[in-house]
Amino acid sequence: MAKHNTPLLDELESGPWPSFVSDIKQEADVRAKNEKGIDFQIPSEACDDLLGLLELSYKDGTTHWKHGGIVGVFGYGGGIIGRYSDKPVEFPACASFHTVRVSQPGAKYYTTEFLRQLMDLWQLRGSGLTNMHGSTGDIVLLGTTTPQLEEIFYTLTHDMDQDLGGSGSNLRTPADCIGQSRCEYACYDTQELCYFLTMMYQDELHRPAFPYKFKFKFDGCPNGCVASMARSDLSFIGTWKDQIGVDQAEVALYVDGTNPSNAGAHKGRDWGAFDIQAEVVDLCPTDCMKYENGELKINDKECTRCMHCINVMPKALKIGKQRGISMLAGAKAPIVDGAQMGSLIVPFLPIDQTMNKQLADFDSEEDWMEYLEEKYAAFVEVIEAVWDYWMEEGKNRERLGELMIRQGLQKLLEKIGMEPQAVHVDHPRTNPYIFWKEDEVPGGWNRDINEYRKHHAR
Amino acid sequence: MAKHNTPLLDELESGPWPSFVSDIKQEADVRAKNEKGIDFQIPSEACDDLLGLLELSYKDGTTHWKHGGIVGVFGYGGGIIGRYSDKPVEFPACASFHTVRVSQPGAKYYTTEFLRQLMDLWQLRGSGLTNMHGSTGDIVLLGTTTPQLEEIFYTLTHDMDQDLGGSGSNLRTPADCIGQSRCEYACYDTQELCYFLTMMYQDELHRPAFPYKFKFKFDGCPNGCVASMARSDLSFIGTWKDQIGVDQAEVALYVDGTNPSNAGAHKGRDWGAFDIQAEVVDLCPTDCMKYENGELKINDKECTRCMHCINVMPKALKIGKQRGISMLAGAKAPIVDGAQMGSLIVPFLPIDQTMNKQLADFDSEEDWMEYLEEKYAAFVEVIEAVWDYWMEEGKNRERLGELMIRQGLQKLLEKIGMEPQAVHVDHPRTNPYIFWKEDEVPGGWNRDINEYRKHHAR
Amino acid sequence: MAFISSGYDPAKPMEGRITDIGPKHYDQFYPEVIKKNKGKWTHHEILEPGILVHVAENGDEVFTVRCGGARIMSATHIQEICDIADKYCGGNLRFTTRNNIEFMTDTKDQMLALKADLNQRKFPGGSYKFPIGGTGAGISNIVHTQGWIHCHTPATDASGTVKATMDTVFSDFQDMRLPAKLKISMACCLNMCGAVHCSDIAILGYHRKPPILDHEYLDKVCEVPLAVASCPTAAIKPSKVELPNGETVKSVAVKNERCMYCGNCYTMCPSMPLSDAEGDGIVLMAGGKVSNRISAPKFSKVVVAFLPNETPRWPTMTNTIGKMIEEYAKGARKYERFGDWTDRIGWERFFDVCELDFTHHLIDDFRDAAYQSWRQTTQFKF
Amino acid sequence: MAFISSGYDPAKPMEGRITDIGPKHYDQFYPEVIKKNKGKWTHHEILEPGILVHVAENGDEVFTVRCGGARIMSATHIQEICDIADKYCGGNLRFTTRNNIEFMTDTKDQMLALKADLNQRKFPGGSYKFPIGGTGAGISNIVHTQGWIHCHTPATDASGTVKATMDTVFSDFQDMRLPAKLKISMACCLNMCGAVHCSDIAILGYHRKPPILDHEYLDKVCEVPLAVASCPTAAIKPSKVELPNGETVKSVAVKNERCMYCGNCYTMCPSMPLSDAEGDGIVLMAGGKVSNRISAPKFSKVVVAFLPNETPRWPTMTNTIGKMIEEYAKGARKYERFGDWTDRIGWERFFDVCELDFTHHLIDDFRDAAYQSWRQTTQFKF
Ligand code: SRM
Ligand code: SRM
Ligand code: SRM
Ligand code: SRM
Ligand code: SF4
Ligand code: SF4
Ligand code: SF4
Ligand code: SF4
Ligand code: SF4
Ligand code: SF4
Ligand code: SF4
Ligand code: SF4
Repeated sequence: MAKHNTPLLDELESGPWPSFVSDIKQEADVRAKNEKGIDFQIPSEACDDLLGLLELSYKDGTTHWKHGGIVGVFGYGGGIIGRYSDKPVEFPACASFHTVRVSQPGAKYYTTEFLRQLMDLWQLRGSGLTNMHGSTGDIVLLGTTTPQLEEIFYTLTHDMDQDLGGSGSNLRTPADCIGQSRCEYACYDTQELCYFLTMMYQDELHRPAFPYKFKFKFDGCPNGCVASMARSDLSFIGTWKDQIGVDQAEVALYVDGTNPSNAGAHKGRDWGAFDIQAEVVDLCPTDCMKYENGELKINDKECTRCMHCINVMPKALKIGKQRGISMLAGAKAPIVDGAQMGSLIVPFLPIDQTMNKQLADFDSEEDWMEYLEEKYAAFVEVIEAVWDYWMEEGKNRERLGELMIRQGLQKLLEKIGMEPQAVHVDHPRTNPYIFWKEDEVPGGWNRDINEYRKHHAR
Repeated sequence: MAKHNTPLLDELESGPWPSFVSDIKQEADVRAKNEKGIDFQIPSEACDDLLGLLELSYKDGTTHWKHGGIVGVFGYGGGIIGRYSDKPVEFPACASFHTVRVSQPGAKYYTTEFLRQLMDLWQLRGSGLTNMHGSTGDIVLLGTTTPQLEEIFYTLTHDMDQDLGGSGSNLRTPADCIGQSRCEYACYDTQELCYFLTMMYQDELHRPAFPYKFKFKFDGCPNGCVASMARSDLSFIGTWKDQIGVDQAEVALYVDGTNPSNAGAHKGRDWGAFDIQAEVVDLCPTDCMKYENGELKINDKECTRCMHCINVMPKALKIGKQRGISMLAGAKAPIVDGAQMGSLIVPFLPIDQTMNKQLADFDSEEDWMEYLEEKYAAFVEVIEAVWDYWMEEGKNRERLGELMIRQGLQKLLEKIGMEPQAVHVDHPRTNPYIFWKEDEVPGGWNRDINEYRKHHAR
Repeated sequence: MAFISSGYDPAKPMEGRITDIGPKHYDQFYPEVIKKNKGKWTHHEILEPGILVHVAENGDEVFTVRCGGARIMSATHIQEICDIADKYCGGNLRFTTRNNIEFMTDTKDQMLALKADLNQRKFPGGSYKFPIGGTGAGISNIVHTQGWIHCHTPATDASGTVKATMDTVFSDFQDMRLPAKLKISMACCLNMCGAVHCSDIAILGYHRKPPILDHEYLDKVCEVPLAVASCPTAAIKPSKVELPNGETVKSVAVKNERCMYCGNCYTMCPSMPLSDAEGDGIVLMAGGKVSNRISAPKFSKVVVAFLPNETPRWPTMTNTIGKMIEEYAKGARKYERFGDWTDRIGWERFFDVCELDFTHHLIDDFRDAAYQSWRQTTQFKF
Repeated sequence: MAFISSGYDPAKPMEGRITDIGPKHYDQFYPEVIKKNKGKWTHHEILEPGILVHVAENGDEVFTVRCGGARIMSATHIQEICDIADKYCGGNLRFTTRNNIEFMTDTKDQMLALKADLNQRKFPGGSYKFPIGGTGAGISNIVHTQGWIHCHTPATDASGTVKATMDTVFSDFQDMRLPAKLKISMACCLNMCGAVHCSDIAILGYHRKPPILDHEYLDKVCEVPLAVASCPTAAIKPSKVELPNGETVKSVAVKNERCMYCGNCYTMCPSMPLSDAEGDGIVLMAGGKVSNRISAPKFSKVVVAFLPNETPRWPTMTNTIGKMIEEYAKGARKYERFGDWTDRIGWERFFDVCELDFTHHLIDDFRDAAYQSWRQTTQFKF
């Protein structure tokens, strides 16, 4: 029997989509029955009380959580979100209900072994509830008490070789798309770069030294499956500089209907026979393709690598071979100055296609990291220049994007040593309110009024 | 012999485009010779000295005109721009060189009689130099002295039945495109409406009562030949609500090349045979046309009346019959907050197609004006509501457009009693920073902290 | 309950402390077929909704079965996932960037067995535990946030609105009939942890009342200058307030008309709560995207200014979302994302066909840039 | 010179005073054929560059010959225009919104005679008095402003830059080989009386030095608060200044790095002049339009941040303009306006083909809205 009556929540048990209410009840039940005989380190009724508290919110239409207090593990400035309820008497088992952010692995691949270990820990020391995953990417362990924090951290680091993720004015846990591990569109190894930078900047991730939060995300190509352009202060998006590879024989198989368009993504409706002119050539945003006499021609010079044609005909068209990354900066949610997408700051940084060694090729992770430092030196340089600038000029709680708006994109470009180029803008400025630097203007700015008046009477 | 050596300016006498230097020299010469025996009321060497002063600017790269003093005619707050040179000793004949703005007639049609009379006056009392016309639209008489101002005004009003134009924080002289007088695209009588409002608001035009300048411009159709969308606080642009008239026989004559595309506007190059699909159907911004089996079909519901197809085939396609005006507000140059285009505030105000009486149909101009007041009552209402709002809320030197940005388009719409519609925006807001009015929110805004704390412990 | 030590000694926190070791290396977590073929995939096909096959240069195949996840997952549920992965997938699995679970196997037969197994697992309430779908031109899982289950600033619940919406669009989770992918996101307050600012359809929790001021405590728990500085519209001023007991305290005053209820002050100062049953509710946004395919990424636009919190199933909200999706399905062209469709037909037509009211709230009036969203052309549709 | 009275009596300014009578009624000025057919025109044709025929419902025709005008026109020149209009056009004429002169006649023969007459009228320096052209897909007259001939804030001359440019593009004034109309405007300072903010190509006078402060006089001739308030970037502060003579006066201080030389302070206060031979010069803008045809009106964009004032003929400026026009003529499609062309090929390609340098000055950094001009996509051309 459930501890609290939850008639409103119960209505969320029906319908086909997995019911979080059913799932929480399941965990409440497991805790109540405790068939495994766990010596729960936080109240066993945590899930029950959480449901009760949530039911109250469904009834009175407001949240019952208070501001997080400052809790955490020794020496870290992030990774834990403190949380207390404003109904501690009524729902004591979830009166304090902190979350632990656990740094997720690349592309969120897991072994069941790891997950089971983690869940055992969490049933022992927490509510048994999680978010798989938080929007930033972390494994979010939802609901524990302050005394458990160090214990959890200890077990994670000692027994599972696993660290916490980010929160606070830190680097947040970087996240990547599945990339080369299972995607033919990936222009670089998102897992490798994401992991390398995560390891490289462990200090920045755990100890707040920034004006505010900072996020990295890694998309293997412009399709943007980890939405880096929308959600990361620095986004790394794979692209290429040479030609799209065209296999005319496969093109023909699309044209004759053998290959399904867009790898079958549109199978749910009869859109009629595939029309390469209408579906590919005419939709190319740069109008740089031609289909003539059974041959598809691409004027790659004008192609902006939008991925459309490749997405439609993945068997026939292939990303280029001279690969690298476009870096965009400043994406963020709307608080406080309005939302931002990432703005292009580094159009293309090549990735050395000959540097393909994997961790397994090295004696130690340190050696491998050294190798990667060389491989990704150019990226590190940009990142650190961005940070230096932001830490110097950014106000408290000012995201990089807001600083960019306040001081201008050109300021950031200057600081990272990037020559301004037309590709940095959608279009040049429409207002002529140009700031010149004094040394760009012959004669400087300090002029003598008396000299001026010699030629211009008052 | 010219009074001053002007080697730099002399270089602007060659080349095919009419040389203003040659023309000023011509006038200088006329004044020097004075074959008509005019008793010049300002120094006869005005044009010479102007050339000398200008040559100096060409040499030293700066202007030699000072801030205008406050000069004008009695009772008017505009129409004259005072101007003094900062080289009065060297170039005494143009030491003071005020301009007189004369209200231009509709669409700038003239009789030679009027122009000659005006030029006689100006040779007598001014430099003999003009701008035909100023960028707002006025006849600009360039260069006279303070004592002449009242004299000029007297002659204009008494002998020529002609008033001054605007300057200062006034309504500026309204301007119109040629419209129905010679253009088949005109959706309303631009001259009539322009004249009517000019006469209606003579007081506003001559006596500063506004926070800053205010401009009206009248385009007969969306082609925008008087650029009202870019240059007027309120722009009036003709449009229609029903269907584009299609004459299929004429369409055929375009298709077979008999009628020149775009009325011959592209005759200077061989663009190949006319291709109705590529040149009309495919370029329609709403994709609402079809050309099939020799017939052109328009889905008028989706047409946004951009004029393209009509411009290309003026013999075949005609503006609709249910005509009216779109009003846009806020256009201005960049000082201080950046340039603005007009923003749509009144999508469509119909013009009664049965009210066609002309001045000649009435006994007096007053009767006609009364008739027009009825015809254009809805416009007057909008204009005055806009002004009331601007005069109430506008800061000193704040253009309407700037006020709109400061307080939001919806505020202006509210003040003119216009229901907000999706057509008022290009797209709805991207930020959710919505201001609610207190009375829209049940329970109001004033809440009791103690009541709140009953349900939410601190 | 007895305290069990992990080994940690509170008296000597630094002893044997391990820090800065980061996440586990991905290599340890790749399934075999992935490890072997990484970087060598040549193409893929979506066999049916939720089931993909990727083919490598050497002919190797990996079959992926994607299942919806509620994101709130219990340990018990995750243990069940592990059981499945052990049985069919050699003990590996992954989660997608939209919180779906992906089970991978390298043979078609395993995939078919897996599929059959997944389809029959249900919660007692009747919902699927592992619905298969979320691929191609359909609707995938909703990226979302904490809501009433864990956060202090939400204006609505996250998990509930998501469950109600996913139930409504469930057939499109298991189908691929739409013109293009349709991505839904949810965020329970303006902080937008769900990054709803660029989704095809976005559900956003929104307050509509200025903060309540807990004067008695404000200066004790907050730094007044920080609270003042936090306000993007400069609605907050420092002020002295006389309490009912006659004591005068330092506090703040809020100019209510300048407030747009962003809650940033509350984030800085717990004595300025905003939430209110009547004030709080839902804003719907639409037309955003993130991919660079054909068109550039776009922001979502506000299409419904407010819907009340109709717990537990938000029917007006789900109906509105359903209607928008139907109209999109009907009106858009193949490959056309939601926002590309609205841009093509014009937003006035969008409001028309979706039978949505356009109100003053939807006109941007936030700062200078607002101007760029107004209509600066005579082109519009009646 | 003896003072000649108009009849005005300075002692009694109100006596017989006539005010508020406005402009003359247009009816009085219409040519006969216009008056008769107003509102009844059915179509028109551009017969050749500068020559139009409009046809009325009843078959009436009006032939228009459009001639370039320098806009600065002397009374003598206007009298010559009147002579021509009397001879060929029944004493009527008009000016266009771009300061061209339009002579109208209702027969083709008159039109031909008129054309021959106009073509042979030249100034002694060799320039045409009445060049025929400016229609259709060509270049018309330049809308412009006062410059050094009459204004106190210009950073360049107007008439001179216009003459030099029109000489350069003259063949396109008399031809219609371009993809669409190409409109050039000129304004001699940021006030932009020429409304260059939405022209296909725009010439703009621009200062590059902050104001010089005439401390000794400033407080006497200006209102310090007005000067302070005038600055859009808040670069001006009130300040006390010690003059060389030891006297302390109220004045202002300017934070030079915050100044973008708009001259708005100088408009409010004559003791803050900006102009400087080395600082002043030309900004070139491009890609704007006003018509609603196909695409919405667009703002011009800054494409060249600065060119010095190379008097008297600004060769670098005219060459740059010439090059842009050639590339446009080569690259654009029929009916495609300049800005539609640049938007289609991408601005990076525009800078390429026009061989223009892109510099930091061209990136918008004015207020929040600047952000919207940056590139928020991975789509770009190498
Ligand atoms: C598994 C996942 C990556 C991951 O690391 O987890 C993924 C995987 C694939 N994406 Fe994606 N995308 C994934 C999230 C995204 C996102 C991010 C998001 O959903 O928040 C986006 C950007 C969304 C946006 O624009 O708003 C995204 C935009 C695309 C696109 C561009 C679609 C478009 O029309 O704009 C493609 C190309 C396509 O569909 O052909 C694409 C294509 C693909 C392909 C076909 C790539 C490949 O060859 O394997 C994968 C299967 C597609 C499918 O599900 O139909 N993927 N994809 C993510 C699955 C999320 C889910 O569970 O639903
Ligand atoms: C847990 C999580 C939501 C979720 O349910 O998944 C979350 C939860 C919170 N976010 Fe977030 N954010 C989470 C991802 C995001 C994202 C998405 C992302 O990272 O991709 C964003 C938008 C992207 C961005 O960074 O702009 C996001 C934008 C914010 C903001 C607004 C920041 C801004 O500059 O606009 C705040 C406000 C703040 O920092 O004070 C915020 C603040 C918060 C706080 C800490 C609110 C607070 O002050 O206490 C929330 C704690 C909730 C709780 O009780 O657990 N959270 N937050 C996400 C982190 C989980 C993880 O580590 O994986
Ligand atoms: C005479 C004049 C109106 C007046 O009241 O004086 C006028 C007259 C005509 N305009 Fe215009 N336009 C006139 C200034 C304009 C302007 C304003 C300006 O130049 O500053 C514009 C907006 C410019 C812009 O968008 O930047 C303008 C944009 C058009 C368009 C749209 C062109 C486009 O491709 O965007 C058309 C339609 C067309 O050309 O087919 C048009 C069409 C016409 C037509 C064909 C209308 C007609 O049926 O009579 C007239 C002859 C066109 C020609 O010259 O090729 N008129 N026209 C103006 C001549 C100025 C001059 O001397 O050059
Ligand atoms: C004469 C004229 C330029 C010309 O050569 O044609 C002109 C000349 C001046 N304008 Fe203008 N403006 C003229 C049309 C314009 C236009 C175009 C229009 O009206 O279509 C604009 C842009 C549209 C607009 O109103 O925004 C224009 C925007 C300005 C501004 C900037 C206003 C703004 O809000 O951005 C100023 C600055 C000011 O008001 O202090 C200005 C100020 C001035 C002053 C009064 C400068 C001053 O403070 O002394 C100039 C006097 C020059 C002189 O010595 O004669 N003038 N001015 C135009 C008026 C002639 C006429 O009446 O026909
Ligand atoms: S972003 Fe590109 S590389 Fe990464 S998973 Fe998506 S399609 Fe593949
Ligand atoms: S990737 Fe995009 S831009 Fe390039 S050819 Fe394909 S569709 Fe065109
Ligand atoms: S704006 Fe329209 S009506 Fe007026 S002249 Fe131009 S084309 Fe004709
Ligand atoms: S006026 Fe424009 S929108 Fe309308 S049918 Fe013609 S081309 Fe299309
Ligand atoms: S969106 Fe707001 S309420 Fe929801 S989790 Fe994030 S901070 Fe909390
Ligand atoms: S809710 Fe936002 S706008 Fe309102 S007072 Fe607080 S910070 Fe300011
Ligand atoms: S643009 Fe500037 S300098 Fe030129 S006339 Fe106008 S105010 Fe004077
Ligand atoms: S020129 Fe403009 S920016 Fe510079 S101080 Fe003066 S008003 Fe300010």
